[in-house]
Amino acid sequence: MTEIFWLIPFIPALSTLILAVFGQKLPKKYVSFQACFAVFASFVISVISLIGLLQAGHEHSTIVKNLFSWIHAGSFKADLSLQLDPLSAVMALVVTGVGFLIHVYSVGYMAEDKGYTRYFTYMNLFTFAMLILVMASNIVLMFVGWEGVGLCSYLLIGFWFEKHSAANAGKKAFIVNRIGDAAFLLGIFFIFIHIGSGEFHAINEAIGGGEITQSIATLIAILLFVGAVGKSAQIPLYVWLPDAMEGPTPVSALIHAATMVTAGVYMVSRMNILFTFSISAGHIVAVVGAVTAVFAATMALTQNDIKRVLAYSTISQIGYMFIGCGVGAYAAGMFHLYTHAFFKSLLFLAAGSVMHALSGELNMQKMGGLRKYLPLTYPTFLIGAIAIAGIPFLSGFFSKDAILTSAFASGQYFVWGLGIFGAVLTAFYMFRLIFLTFYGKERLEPEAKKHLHESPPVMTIPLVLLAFFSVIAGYVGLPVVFGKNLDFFGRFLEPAIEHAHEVHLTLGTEWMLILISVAVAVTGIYIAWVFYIKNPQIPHNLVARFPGLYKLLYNKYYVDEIYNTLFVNSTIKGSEVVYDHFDLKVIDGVVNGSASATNFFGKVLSYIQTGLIKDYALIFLLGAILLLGYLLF
Amino acid sequence: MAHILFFLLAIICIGSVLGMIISKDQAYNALFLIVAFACMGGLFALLDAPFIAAVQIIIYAGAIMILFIFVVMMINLRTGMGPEKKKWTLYFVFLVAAVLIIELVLTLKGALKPISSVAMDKIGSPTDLGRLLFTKYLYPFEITSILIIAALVGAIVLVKKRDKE
Amino acid sequence: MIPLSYFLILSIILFVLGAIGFFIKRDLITQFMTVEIMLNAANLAFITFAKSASSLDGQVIVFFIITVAAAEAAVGLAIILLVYRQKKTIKSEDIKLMKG
Amino acid sequence: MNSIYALSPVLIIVAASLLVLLLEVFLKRENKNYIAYISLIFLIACAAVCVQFWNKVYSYFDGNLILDNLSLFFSFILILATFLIILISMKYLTLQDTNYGEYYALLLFALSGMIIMVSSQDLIVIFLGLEVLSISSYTLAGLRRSDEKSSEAAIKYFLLGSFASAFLVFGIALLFGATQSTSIPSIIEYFQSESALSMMALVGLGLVVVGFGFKIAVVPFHMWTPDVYQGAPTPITAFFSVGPKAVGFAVLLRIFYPYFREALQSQAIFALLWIIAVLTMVVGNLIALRQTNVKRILAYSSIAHAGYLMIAILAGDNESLVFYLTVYLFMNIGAFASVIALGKKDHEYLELEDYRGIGFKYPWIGATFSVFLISLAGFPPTGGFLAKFYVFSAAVRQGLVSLVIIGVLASLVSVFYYLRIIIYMYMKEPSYEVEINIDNPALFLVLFLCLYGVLQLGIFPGNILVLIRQAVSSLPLL
Amino acid sequence: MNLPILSIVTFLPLAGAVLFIFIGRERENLLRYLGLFITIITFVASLYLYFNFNAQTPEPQFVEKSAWIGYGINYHIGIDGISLYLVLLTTFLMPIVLLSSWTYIQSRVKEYLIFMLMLQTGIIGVFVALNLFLFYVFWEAMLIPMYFLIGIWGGHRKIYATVKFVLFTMLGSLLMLVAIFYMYSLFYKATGTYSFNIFDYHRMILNPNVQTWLFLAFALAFAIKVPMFPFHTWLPDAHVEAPTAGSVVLAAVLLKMGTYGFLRFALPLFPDALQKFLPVLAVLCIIGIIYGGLMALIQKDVKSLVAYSSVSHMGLIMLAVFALNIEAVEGAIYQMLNHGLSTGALFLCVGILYERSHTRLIKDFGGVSKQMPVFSAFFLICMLSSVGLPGLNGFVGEVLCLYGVFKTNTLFGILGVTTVILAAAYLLWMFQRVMQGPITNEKIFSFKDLRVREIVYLAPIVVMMFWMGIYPQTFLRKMDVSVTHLLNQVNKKEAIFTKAQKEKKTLPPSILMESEKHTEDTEKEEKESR
Repeated sequence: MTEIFWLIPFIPALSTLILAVFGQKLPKKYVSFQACFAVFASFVISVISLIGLLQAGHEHSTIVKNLFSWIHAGSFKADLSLQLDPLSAVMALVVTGVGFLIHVYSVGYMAEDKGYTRYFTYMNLFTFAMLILVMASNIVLMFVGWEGVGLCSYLLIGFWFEKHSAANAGKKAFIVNRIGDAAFLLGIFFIFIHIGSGEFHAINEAIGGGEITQSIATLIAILLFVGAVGKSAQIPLYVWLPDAMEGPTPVSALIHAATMVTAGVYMVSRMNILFTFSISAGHIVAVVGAVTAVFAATMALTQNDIKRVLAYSTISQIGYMFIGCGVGAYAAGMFHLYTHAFFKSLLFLAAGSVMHALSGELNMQKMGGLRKYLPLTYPTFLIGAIAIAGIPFLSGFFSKDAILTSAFASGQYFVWGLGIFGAVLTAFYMFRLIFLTFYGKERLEPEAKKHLHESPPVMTIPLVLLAFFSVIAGYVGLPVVFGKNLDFFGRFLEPAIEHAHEVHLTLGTEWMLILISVAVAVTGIYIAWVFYIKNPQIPHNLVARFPGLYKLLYNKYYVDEIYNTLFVNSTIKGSEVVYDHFDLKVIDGVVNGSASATNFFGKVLSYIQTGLIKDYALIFLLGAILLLGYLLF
Repeated sequence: MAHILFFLLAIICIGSVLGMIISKDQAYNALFLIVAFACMGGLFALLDAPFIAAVQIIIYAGAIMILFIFVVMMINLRTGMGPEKKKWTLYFVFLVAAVLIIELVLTLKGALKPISSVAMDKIGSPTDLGRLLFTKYLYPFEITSILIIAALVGAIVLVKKRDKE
Repeated sequence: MIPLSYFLILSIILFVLGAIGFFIKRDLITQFMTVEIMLNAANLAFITFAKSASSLDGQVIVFFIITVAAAEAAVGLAIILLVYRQKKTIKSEDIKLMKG
Repeated sequence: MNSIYALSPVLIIVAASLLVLLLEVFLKRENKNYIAYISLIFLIACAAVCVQFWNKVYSYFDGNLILDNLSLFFSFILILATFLIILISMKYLTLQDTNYGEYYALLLFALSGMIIMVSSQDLIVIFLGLEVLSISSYTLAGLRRSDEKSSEAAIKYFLLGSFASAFLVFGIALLFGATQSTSIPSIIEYFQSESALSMMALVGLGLVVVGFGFKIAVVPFHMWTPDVYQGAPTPITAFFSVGPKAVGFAVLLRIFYPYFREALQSQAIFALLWIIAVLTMVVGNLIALRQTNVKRILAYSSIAHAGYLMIAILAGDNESLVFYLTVYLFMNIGAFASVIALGKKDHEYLELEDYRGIGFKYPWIGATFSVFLISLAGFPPTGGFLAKFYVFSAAVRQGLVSLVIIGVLASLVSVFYYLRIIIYMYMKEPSYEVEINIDNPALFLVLFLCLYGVLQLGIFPGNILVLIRQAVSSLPLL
Repeated sequence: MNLPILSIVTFLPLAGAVLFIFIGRERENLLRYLGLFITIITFVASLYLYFNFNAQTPEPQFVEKSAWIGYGINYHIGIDGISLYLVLLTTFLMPIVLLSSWTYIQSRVKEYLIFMLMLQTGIIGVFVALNLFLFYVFWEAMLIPMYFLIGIWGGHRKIYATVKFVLFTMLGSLLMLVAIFYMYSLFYKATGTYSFNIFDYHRMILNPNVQTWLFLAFALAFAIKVPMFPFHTWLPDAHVEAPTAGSVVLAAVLLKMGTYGFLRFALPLFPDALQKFLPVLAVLCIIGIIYGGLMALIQKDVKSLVAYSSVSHMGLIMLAVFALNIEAVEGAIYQMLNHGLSTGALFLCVGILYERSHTRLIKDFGGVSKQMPVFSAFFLICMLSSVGLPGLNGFVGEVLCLYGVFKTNTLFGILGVTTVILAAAYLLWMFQRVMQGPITNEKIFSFKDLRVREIVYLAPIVVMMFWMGIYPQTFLRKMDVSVTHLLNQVNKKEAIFTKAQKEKKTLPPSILMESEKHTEDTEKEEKESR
């Protein structure tokens, strides 16, 4: 039954093809139906194959389906072959599941848009690419999906391309990603040269067999990680993600929260053997993740644009995932990825529903007191917030706790500390968001208030479902404190992820860590409550007190500006200078110069041709004289 | 004796050529030229080529120069034209002349057998020449006829008035 | 007896005089005359060589050359006349319609 | 076989010209064209006779007249050239009001002179032939008496020509002095036998080169060329650009071929010709860049081509030389024919400006002209390319690589001005109306023939090459 | 096989051109349809080549040989795995090109078509010629029609552009001609027989000192054609001024003649010199890649942007060629085809825009997608294929090239990878400024979306892009043997020469491999020369 798993990516692909070719002719209703159905179908198949895997058990938990040989040139071999193992199964499940819900949500959200068909075409295409990414059995094919999702995010961010900002954001996303991809490509080359194959199992065996040296492994790992950094918006390549919010909200939910941006995490876990093998690489990953987690969180503190806050929170959450991977707890990282997919997409969709209600308003300062108007959106949003804040018994709590615990266990206390600090900030800005949006007095634009309404069920139902998952999703991976081997998730992944170093902490320490994280979460929420409910002028005072810091945070540390001046503008200016003064003046100058020089000589010579007989005779005579002279001497 | 004659002729010849170059008036030029040719004839005679000498006198000094005179008269420019006035040209010309002469003279080194060894039997008598002309040089001789016709036709075509009907 | 080289040197001098005369004279007729001088110089050379080789060939050749000179004279003067009819001048400086 | 029969080619031509002169007197103006037809017939007859002699080597008047394949081939080329020239002249004469029967007569005289030159081994005979040619040429150049340029061309050509022939004669004199003879074989013999070359012989040879250098218009003895070409009646220009050049090279070939076959490349004379070749190619092409008058452009181009031909002389490869001359005949006459085609009553279009948009107004003329120009520039698949190809490859085989490099660079320069004409014809919009007299069947016949020749020689030169191989094989292989 | 299929493919267009001469210029549509018909027939005929191509042997196939002029000049054509695809590319693009200029060329249709067809024959001839003379003939003859195409139907500075194009190209090819002569004479000295046959020359191993100069001459000619970095300035001019069809052919096929030349001649004939100059050339390629990309970034004219992108892409291809390993060379050949398709397609798209707006300046556009959704889809795909997005053809070639380069020289590989970023940068930025954003220029509101004809000629290209991206084995399979053979040749000859070097101090200008006997046509030559 699991053999048909290879259909998973191709159903959306087929749907994409149909939509792309005939889309303009087809009726809206059918389009939406087909698009959603395609994703749903692959969801069903992924469920089936997941079950299949569960039954199969550990020994044969990896099924590879080689469809056809793709590139064969010399030693460079890459096939179009898919593989199903716990890791990819989980990812496929997330992608199709969350993807399906978001598709459904979009039916309502995009109902009025005239790019309706185009939208669903892109969405299906994305699903396809993402599934290829997660199910590829070799790294080249994975790169295909990797770039494919990049393309889709480019297309979907720039979906409303009439807006300069949107077009810009799309381009920025793609190019920044490309930087990562280039590194990824180099990594692939190194793998091919030193291992000779791109198949994951081959790579793993090679590393297991110690075919490559520590340093090479580190080099490869770092190159791949740079790719991941680009895709998963970590420092220093995170800049594209906030701008990516220019796209439709469901897109942000699916691509820029749930699935694509986490591809990096998936890739690292997929290559976990490599990353574990090279010690330093793991550290780098962890540190980058931790720093990003805090850094992004700080930027989220002061933003007023709902989606941007969520974007920064995404960045920081992915940072957590990388902490997990970095400290060798890939399962934890994947676990957080999995939970995060639910609650973050929930948050985005809810935010989208808020926007929908406020006819496109994004600025929190222009909201407030919405909870009575949005009876369904509010609670779901709240659930999402609680989940991400890490309040116990919701999914976010378990996953984040797992990560921090293993971080602590691995002895990287610095990383752990950062993680904790990040947790405070997370809780704070999430609830700042909640309070500013749903509490306090209304600061609505009058005509926005006029047609203020709860979203249609087609949008709210997905919200509810996601909210439900955000609550329960965590229970597949309970920490040891609740009893031995309740961590179904981790054990399920084991065949794909070899346990780097088993976490051995006393229960006491475990409890202590849990309490700490709970405490910080609560603290964060409390501070937010104080700031924005109890006496709302504190923020203003603070701003008045530390204007510099505020500006710095509000302008996101001016990173965009720095990048622009440092890389973009300097390149363009420089190229212009080179073009004007070197290409045109020097190179082309030489070319034209030689031509005009020839011409000039012609001119000079033509002066000799005076038209006077005597001169002609003279030349003749001189010619003769020289000739004779030459002969004589 | 012969030496004196030679140098006399040579000097007159060169002198008249120089005169021709210097003088303004074409008529004088023509006369100078006649003198030069005459001397040339004399030199030919010195070289045991009496017949050629005669031909030289008759054809050149006689026929060709008459042509020249005719044309000069026909054109009959009041203002003659001297040689170039510009200083540098003259210096330059002398330089050129000197160089050319030196070059050519240098070529003569050892080109000629000493005269003594030359047997003085052959005199360019009309009969001998005639025989040569009609035996060895028959073909060129024929060609000259073509040459002359061509010249004739050419001259006529060029100068005859256009027939306007 | 006179060394033949004298004659040759004379012919050379005449030849060169003719050549430079062609250059420094400024009217067509005289320029043409100088050419005749050059031809004659050549004749002299021929005859001298004939003498040295004690063969008559040289003299015959001279005969031909004189013919050529005559022919050239005929055509040449005709052309000069033609030019004069059109331009009313025989200054060779004035003959420069075409140049460059 | 008696010598009269051997003389027949020349005799036929001369007879033709005399007949033409008579007819000129009796025929009325309107049917002067018959003169042309008659001369054409005679030409064909002459060609037929030449064919008779093929592959049999005759020598008369102890070598003054030889009828070997080379001379026959050249005579054939020259007859063909004259044939084409007469065809392109017919209409031209009436249009440009130059209609003399003497025109044809003189043309034929010139031809006879050339035939004499190519079919002789004696410098004196060659000189006389040259004079026949020159005297007729001087006259022909001046035949457009309505046009000052024409007479100017005549006088320039005449004065400088006679100046040059004076040098030639003096050179012959020196050679004669050194070798006691004027026949090329004995001179060559002298050069090969004499251990210590006498300066006089060498200088004599140099002066002979000067004299012929004038005829074939190599730098620095080329100065007359552009003016004369521009001033002379266009068909005559075409004639000058082909006939005398071919003859001059034929003679140089006879003089130098054995000379260089002896690998006397150390000889000063060789270096001399080397320099001359380079100068000719460079100067010719460079000055041509500046010209705006098509006839002048073609004049300079002909100088440049003389340079390429010098390369062939230096390489001592007659086959390529002769082949080049053959191709050159077709493409150059073709080019001039195209120029003539662009003329109307009493006016010729000779300035580049006149050529704007011609290519589309008169597609056939434009196309053929372009083909000839492309061939002159040396693009495949035209004869021009193959000709250059042979010459250059022969030169490289003789180790003249540097010379060839200069050559190709020079021809690169030449491409510019050839294509410039095409630019005017096709890529510029006409600024004013250009009306031409289109009804000129003879001319179009010539255009077609030359086009055919250029392409045939460019694509399937096989048969011609065989003939040429036979022609040069008749030379003494020393 | 009895039917001279290769000659048919080569000369059918020329025959068409000749036929056209006799058709009245006013019957434009007849001419157009006829031209299209001829090119399509040619394409079909060339398909026959593909299907009957035997991938097992490196020997040239469909060989036709017949004595022509003599002196080693024979009519000798054939194709191997390297030239096969270039021929196919040419025949495939020609009908498309004609369709693209269906309405664009309104004046002088007859001449236009004649020149196009002549051009096609010239190009195909270059790829199929196995006789150096024949090769050179086509190589040069091809210039003439191109000269007219740019010069007559070009833009404002057409004359400057076309003259520059011709002279620049000729400079190189003339020096190459001298080199050819030199080899010709060397072969003659070595064997006493004339031959221009490439395989005869392959048997001839040249003294490194001789090789140096010959190689430089050849390399210059090809480098100008490619064009490699310092010789590239003719390209933007030619592209900008040429009519759309001209640019397409120029970019898609003409440039390939340079790379093909390197593969066919420079590599196997002068391996030692190649080794000597490899670093320099590679550096030039790297410069070309980065420099071209940067220049493309800031072009104001879409066409010159694409032109500079070609400089960058061709730089990568050349770099791969010089990597001299199978991945790289196959990648290079594959990338030639990709570049042909994608750049050609880009030029077609620019042409479509130009037909509507009569401008090519980026600043005059903006928001075109809104008016022309279908077009924007096509444009997007073409652009992405040029960017090298996986799933499209560009990726396969690019990744192979880069991998191959990387394999030989890590540093160059790393530098080469920058193309991945740069290409994305300049193309996406261009796309954004032209197709996206608000509509600023009201002229754009009048734009109509693609006509059927335009879709018809864009569609096959896009299909090919996907095909070559998704199932490249179709094409790679038939290259393997030939490429391997080529590389063996390069290495083998080096080996032999080094052996000869060991044996004796002073080396003759050329050694002949005794192992193989004369090919029959040189024997024929011997008979002739006697």
